[in-house]
Amino acid sequence: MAEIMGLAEAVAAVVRDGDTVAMEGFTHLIPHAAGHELIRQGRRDLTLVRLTPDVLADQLIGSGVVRKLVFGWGGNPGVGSLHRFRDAFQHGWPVPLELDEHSHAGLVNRYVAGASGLPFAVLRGYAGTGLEGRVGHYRPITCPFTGERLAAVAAINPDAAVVHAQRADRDGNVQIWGIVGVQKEAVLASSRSLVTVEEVVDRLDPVPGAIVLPTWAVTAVAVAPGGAHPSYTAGYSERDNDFYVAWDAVSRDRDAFRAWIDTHVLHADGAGVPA
Amino acid sequence: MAEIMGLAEAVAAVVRDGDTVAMEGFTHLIPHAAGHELIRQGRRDLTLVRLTPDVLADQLIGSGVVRKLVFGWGGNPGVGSLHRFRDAFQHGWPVPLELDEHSHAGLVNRYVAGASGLPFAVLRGYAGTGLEGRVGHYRPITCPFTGERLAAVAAINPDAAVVHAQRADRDGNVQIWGIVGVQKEAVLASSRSLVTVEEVVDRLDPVPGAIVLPTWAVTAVAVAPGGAHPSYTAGYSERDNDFYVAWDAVSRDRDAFRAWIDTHVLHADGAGVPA
Amino acid sequence: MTATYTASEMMAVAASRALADRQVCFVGIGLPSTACNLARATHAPHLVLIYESGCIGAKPTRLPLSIGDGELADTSDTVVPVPEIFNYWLQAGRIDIGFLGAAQIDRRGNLNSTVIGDYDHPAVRLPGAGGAPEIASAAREVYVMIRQSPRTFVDRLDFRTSVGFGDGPGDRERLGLRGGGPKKVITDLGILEPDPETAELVLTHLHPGVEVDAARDATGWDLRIAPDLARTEPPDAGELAQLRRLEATQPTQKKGDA
Amino acid sequence: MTATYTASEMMAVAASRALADRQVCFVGIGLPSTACNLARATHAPHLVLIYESGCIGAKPTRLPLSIGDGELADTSDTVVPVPEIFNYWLQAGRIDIGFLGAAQIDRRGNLNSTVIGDYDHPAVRLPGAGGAPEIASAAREVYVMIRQSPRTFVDRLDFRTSVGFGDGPGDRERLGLRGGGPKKVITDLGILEPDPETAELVLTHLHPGVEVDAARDATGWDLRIAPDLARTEPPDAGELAQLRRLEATQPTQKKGDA
Repeated sequence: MAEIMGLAEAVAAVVRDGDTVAMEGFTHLIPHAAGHELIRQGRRDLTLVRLTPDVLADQLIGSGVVRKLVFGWGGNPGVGSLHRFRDAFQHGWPVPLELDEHSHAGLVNRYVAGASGLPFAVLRGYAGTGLEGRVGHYRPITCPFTGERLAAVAAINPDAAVVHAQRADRDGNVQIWGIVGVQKEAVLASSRSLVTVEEVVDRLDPVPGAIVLPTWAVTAVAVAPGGAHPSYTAGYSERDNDFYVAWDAVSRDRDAFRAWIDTHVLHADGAGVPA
Repeated sequence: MAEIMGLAEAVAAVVRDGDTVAMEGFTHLIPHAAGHELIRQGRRDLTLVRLTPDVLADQLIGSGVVRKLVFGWGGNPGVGSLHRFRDAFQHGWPVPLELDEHSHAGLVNRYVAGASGLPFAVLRGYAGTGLEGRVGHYRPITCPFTGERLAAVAAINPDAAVVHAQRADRDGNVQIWGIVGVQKEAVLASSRSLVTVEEVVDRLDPVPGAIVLPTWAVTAVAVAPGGAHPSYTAGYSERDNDFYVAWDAVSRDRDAFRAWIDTHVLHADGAGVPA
Repeated sequence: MTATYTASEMMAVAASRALADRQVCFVGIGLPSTACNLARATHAPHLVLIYESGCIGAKPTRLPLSIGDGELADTSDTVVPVPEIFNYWLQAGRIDIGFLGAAQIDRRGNLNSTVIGDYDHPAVRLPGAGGAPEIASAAREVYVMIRQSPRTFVDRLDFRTSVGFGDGPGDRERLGLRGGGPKKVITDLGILEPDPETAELVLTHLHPGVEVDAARDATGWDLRIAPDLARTEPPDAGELAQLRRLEATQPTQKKGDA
Repeated sequence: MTATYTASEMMAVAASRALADRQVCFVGIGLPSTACNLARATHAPHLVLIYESGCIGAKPTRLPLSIGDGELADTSDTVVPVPEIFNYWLQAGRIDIGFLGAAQIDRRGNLNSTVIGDYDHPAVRLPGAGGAPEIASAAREVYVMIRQSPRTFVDRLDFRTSVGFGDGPGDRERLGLRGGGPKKVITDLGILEPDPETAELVLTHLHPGVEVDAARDATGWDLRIAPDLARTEPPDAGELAQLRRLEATQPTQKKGDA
């Protein structure tokens, strides 16, 4: 049964140094508050699994939290590239960054296999591309019925999944709606999970398009209002587009980046309010 | 784009003699009205694919519509066995019935593979059971990463899928809610599809738990109020439990069965009203 | 003074007692639903009921007539598509207790729900596998609820629909079955549990009023009896009252349906 | 009198015209979204927009800044999980037109969005594959929107992220790629289409004001020119008005973002 606890305690309970941590949210519900807590706690050596590394990933990488990135597409959409990501990968600052890249279809199906208790998934992909032969998570497989050659991708079972959702009830059942992404699969594929929520309510009233993660399938729940900012939470907040645009300049320079993290993360409380 | 048409026309357009037809609905939304139209039109030689053959399957089999049944579990839950199913299989009445049986997990994953454009799906199953070695849709497969032995099931791609849903809008977009079963997969795996609906509305207002099949993924829509009876349609009707109990006696005897079909199907209109 | 109760009621009560609060149960209709809802109404109010129709966390007030009853869906924490219930929730090992019934069971807890007689020309064609093989394969523990008679407790199954312990110790591992297999077989005569070393069902409890010979006579193999064979406690007044309240909610359900 | 318009606007208009009503399009942000929404606002009101965030049938009133914009979800016929959008909707061949961009393209329409330079020690690390390889593989037709220069139109890709026609005729079939591959490459200079026999991109249209030599100079291989090379019609007043109305809805979007 999911335990409702404070953000700092929840992060400490669910994520350990060296863990493989899935932090998902496809433009929507990106778990920034939890990510900032990882930075505040000085976590290290994480393998970050994220379909679409973005500003959050950039902040984690630039803060030295991440030693390996498992991903599909990395950038600041509509703005440009991720400067901290590039700096870590190309110059090893602040710590070297290893990459394990995928197509989105490949990585989502790794999550599906992981959530399904299977060691691999099958898809049409990888053939003829440069990732073929380069990545360990892909191998060819032959259909036992048709002889057709397809792609097998190894299941991914992270140690921890960290996601943001709209709300939970007092028993810890979690409700997510809007663009639900791959969060259900990430949580179900992982050994432990932390869900930050905008609020805890008495009852989860049904919402069109909502998915529910039963409390017994989640490890910890922590209240983090605005916990997706600058991403958004349908029904609660809007995407802070200006933030994403401004991030380009903030993150371009190591010192500017460190100053931003210092003000907005290290010396901020769990609500992201700078000291 | 789905065409909205009368039930008779829609059935004639979507289902042809000799077709493999998926008729799905897991206790809920079972497409009885469409099935009765198949009987009225004297369709023949169908391979009926249905996870849970039930009273509807019994009626189709007993009317000589079905020559082969692809299924997982066949019975009248809580009441007893299906007499027409047994009569056809064991005595060839009214026409011989071939069986291709599955576990539910096997058949649902065949639908998933079919809907996903893959020739097979992988699951944990079949090993050590009597179906191993007996059925053509299963073959063992080895995980290319772990060497683990798993089950592969061949994709199923029916010629037609026939399902019942709550409603469609005037463009033919279909909305289904409640126990959604495997209907989305069945429709997407099939070359053609017919969705019977309780009503056509101007707009599909969002409903918690609802799935939507876009009009361009459906072939035909036909209005059939009460089209699931004696099964039910969440939001529109209740399961007619008495009918299921009474079916045992009706179907036990060939003459009683034929008389029932004559009165309630052959001489009934599309609304199931006996002449 | 002992209350009178039926064999089915004893089975439901015995199964209910075997459930612990907060366990996650994969349930079919009939006695398993009765047992689980009795447990929910008594000592296990947070028992999680999952039905293969896609209902997760169902909390029915009436015993369901079918696994797709509207009330199951209406009271569930969530309803998911059927592929998801099998792939994410059962196969991935999230089920603590899986309930199964069958037409035949053998000494290793393997089950037949497919045919009596020859497969191609059976004496009786049974419903088939349904969800059973994967429940038998994946659930952490399987509880089988089945009447005990020479017709059901057979030396050799006519068809193996679902694997209990297969051909013996180590067979589940060899076949890659990740769940623990049948841990309790609850009958109208008593309770059997597997011997961990031989993977053979052993009679561990006799229900009140049932003697060992009756159990032996009802078994098509040389039934092993536990040295510390115990007596099932009869249903107490509270259990019976809750059970009968539940049964009254579904008058059309055949009593003793397993 | 000809209106003035930017090269990006010409690209958006050319792509919009290439779309037929009711086609199902898999769209990313930037020029593809602009083109699709322009088509929706002009000749293709029933165009179906699918975004890999899970939005099916999005009908935004503002150009989206991201593929997961709230308005995309709010206006969609339905929003599905990301595994489903890839497995049921893209992989199964339900997409008519898939839009792609890239950092590099070669004469066979293969694309690079992974690295400039060596893979392990690149000069520039690009975003990576994202949805592109499977869009390239599965869409019935792929439209590529990309600026044309010797930097982008290269003789040999530094990395092959997505397959166009691979190494030549028959290669898609050999690799098991079921979609038709790149059928139009829309650049700021003109339009290229594949020669069905050689699977090589051929310049079929030049935009107004662009001459053949400019296109040749902007291409890192010996660019083939169609014998019946045509001139793209410039944007008409109606197209431009709609396009600018759309662009005004999203002032923060970099103009000409591809």
